[in-house]
Amino acid sequence: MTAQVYGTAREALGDIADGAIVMIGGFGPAGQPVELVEALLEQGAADLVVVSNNAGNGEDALARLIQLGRVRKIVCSFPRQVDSWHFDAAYRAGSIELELVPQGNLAERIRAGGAGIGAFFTPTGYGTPLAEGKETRVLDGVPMVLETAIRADVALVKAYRADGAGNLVYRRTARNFGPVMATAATRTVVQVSEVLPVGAIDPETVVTPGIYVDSVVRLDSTTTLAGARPAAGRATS
Amino acid sequence: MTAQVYGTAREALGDIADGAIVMIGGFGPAGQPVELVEALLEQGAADLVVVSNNAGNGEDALARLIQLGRVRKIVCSFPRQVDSWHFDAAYRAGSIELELVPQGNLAERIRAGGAGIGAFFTPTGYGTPLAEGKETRVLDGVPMVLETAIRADVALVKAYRADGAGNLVYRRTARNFGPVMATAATRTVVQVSEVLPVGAIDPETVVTPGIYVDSVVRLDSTTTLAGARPAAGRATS
Amino acid sequence: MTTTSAAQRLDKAAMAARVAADIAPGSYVNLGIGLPTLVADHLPVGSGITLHTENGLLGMGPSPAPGREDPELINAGKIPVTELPGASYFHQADSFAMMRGGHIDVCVLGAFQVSARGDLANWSTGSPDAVPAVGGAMDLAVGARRTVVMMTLLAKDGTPKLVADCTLPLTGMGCVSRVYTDLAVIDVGPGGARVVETYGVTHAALEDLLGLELGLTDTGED
Amino acid sequence: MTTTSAAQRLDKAAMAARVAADIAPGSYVNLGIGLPTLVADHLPVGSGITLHTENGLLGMGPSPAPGREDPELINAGKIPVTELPGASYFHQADSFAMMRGGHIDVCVLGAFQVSARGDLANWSTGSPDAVPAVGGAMDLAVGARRTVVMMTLLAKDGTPKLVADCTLPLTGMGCVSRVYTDLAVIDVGPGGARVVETYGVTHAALEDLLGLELGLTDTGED
Repeated sequence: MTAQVYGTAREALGDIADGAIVMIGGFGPAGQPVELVEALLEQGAADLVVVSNNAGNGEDALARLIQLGRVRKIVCSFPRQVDSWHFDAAYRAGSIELELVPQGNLAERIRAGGAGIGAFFTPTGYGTPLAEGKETRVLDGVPMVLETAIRADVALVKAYRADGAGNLVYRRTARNFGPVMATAATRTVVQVSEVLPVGAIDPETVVTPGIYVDSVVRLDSTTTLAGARPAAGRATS
Repeated sequence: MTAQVYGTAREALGDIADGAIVMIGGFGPAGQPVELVEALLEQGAADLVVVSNNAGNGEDALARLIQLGRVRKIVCSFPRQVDSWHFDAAYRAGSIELELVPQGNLAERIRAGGAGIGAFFTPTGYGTPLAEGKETRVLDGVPMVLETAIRADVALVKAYRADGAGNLVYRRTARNFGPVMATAATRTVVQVSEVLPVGAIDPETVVTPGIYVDSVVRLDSTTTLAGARPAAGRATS
Repeated sequence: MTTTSAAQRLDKAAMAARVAADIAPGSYVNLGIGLPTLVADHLPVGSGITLHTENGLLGMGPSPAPGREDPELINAGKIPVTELPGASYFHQADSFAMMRGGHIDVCVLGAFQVSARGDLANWSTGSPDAVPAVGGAMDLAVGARRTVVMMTLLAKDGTPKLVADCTLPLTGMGCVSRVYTDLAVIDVGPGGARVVETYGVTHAALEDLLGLELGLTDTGED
Repeated sequence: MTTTSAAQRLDKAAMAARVAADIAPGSYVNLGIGLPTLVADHLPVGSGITLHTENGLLGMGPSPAPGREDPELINAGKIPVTELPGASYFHQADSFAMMRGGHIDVCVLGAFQVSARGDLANWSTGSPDAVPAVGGAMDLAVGARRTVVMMTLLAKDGTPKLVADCTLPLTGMGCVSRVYTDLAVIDVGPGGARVVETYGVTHAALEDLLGLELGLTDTGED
């Protein structure tokens, strides 16, 4: 159904049930939907399964969710960072389950979830501890591992601009996990720095078509650097 | 290696060996690399395996390749058209092998070929004659069929604009199979209506990164309608 | 548990309007080649319904004015169309991911046969000397959240197209949930065929015509 | 069938220059986090070498001038970078498809251990109380057309990092083809370890140091 534009991150987030699977975009600081995760912290859902490349930094909202014991499991490629002390503590205490996934397999499993592909054979991880117990097969001479699709109840994504139809463009390397996560969740909530009228994004340059977007919120804090080049719409010649 | 720009379709095509697997972009008239297929007709390679959504129209170059018996096998979703008489005749005579593939499976198998995915489980085709003899599995409650990746020796693609780094943008529904085929071939040859300087295509709007492109030729005949909206670069606000 | 019954068999336009009436505002919809394309003319203005065409466009508009056709802007039937504000273009793998991943709310397809269980046959006449072609039929059949069929209830030779078991090669198994025809709207699925509405025929006459026992649907609405 | 031998052990910059010298003009290259990032400084101007960073950019440029950092333009090590003319951005699934599909010509990685067969261990120290993290390491190891390693030949505690069999958890099996170190360049693979060049050590001393029998490579070039 058509995307709705909301006035606050909390309203855009809506209700998240206890036990929900929540995808959170971002790679390092780029593309983190900071305010949406803060809204989730405020909203109160617990027993969550989080799918995210990282596992929180310092005292940010994801780190706090973990500290508060509201994340039962995290599906993640790089949880360990210099300032991931809340995750580290929970992991060492055995109070959080970690499914460690190579970054490309994580992205491809999410894409599969959004694309209706149930599972796929990939060479990544073959012969390593992260493929232990998984089905393997040699295809065209290459040994591969079977990896299954990941879907979520909600995806939290940061994009650069939306139009009124929910079409999204991203900015530079902040694009990262947003476009695949947006496809793989029952409900996709997006924070942007600008909402344009329907038709204001060139149809050739749309990265995430509006069909994947349910809720949009414009946040000043999402605004990128002053003077930064726009993500789409620059003359090409 | 970096893309090369050539002066003629024949030069861009280069050598194609007998027995080569050749992907040809296009869906109906949109996105057909007409002059590149004509160059293939002229070049002379035989015993070809062609991967293409359609199987030639009227007396076009693909139809002629089939008529001349130079296509051993075609991997195709919709070979039968009102004017596909050369394919029809070859098929009825048993002189061409047809692997009929649902269109979405064809696209996904080509994507898998380009993405290093060996095979994947898809619901499309399950329980139908086109899945006969294929491995099946129920995943998350959905019965699925295992489909394998398709790769090619050469992909022939029509795009709209290239820059000197081989980055491509397409135009409207002519985009269709080009972007996935470009990723799945050892050598990708592209005809465009315009070659721009390196950097003239906004990095946010590139559809096919130059890494996938080997040879480019600019052809006047590829030019789209006068006055048509450019594929990228229109101001978004 | 009652069915409405119009006095008259529906013509194509009335069938298309009946299909359109079941599509919720704001839906993303794919209309198959042939009869289903007529549904576009009956979608209410301002309903916010967005059309997908699997060759790579979301936000498809009607045919262009004569002389304004663009050979690079066509639908899955290779007919020139237009783009509406808010449209987006994507490649074939992304387009079929959109379909297969369950993102299209409703897909309306034509059919040669539909079974009471919801099996669909719409890609092959089964004729041994026919040149086969499938296109996107199998992807469309299983991909949408809800797949419905729009067809005449009887073939030109008078044989029923709603059947106990499809005799033609299948497009998809158990994928159809509702069939819109000139004589009736009928739900199909694991519970068998159940009549929603009839047009110019009684429930009993419909059963005779099809040689099928038909239930009544619980509700005529989604 | 001869190896060159410099008088001196190479420093980091010389190692990076040596790696760079083997990268053909026009190549697409991914440089791993840590030591391999130094290679960028030694790629000749005008060589047409394009850098890929797996977080979604092809055509990565050097670090920006102070004050010009953009938190949304970073490399896989989360360090601010720049974009060069001809760059393109893409999402994670497309970026790893580019890597996994064999489109990157050369990937240069750091390592804890490399085996003579070309197995790689570079993501886990195997310490039971360590918090694990893998990132893109496993994808990079197996995806590129040619994966090479840049590392010191000995660990800080003096133990060799080129080994008969990796004892640390693997990143990929048989994926490395050449190892660039401070003391030698060594080819690895199904044929075992073969010396290409040594720096300040003799072939025999190298064998002693590693406790491995080392062959000579057929050719020192790609």
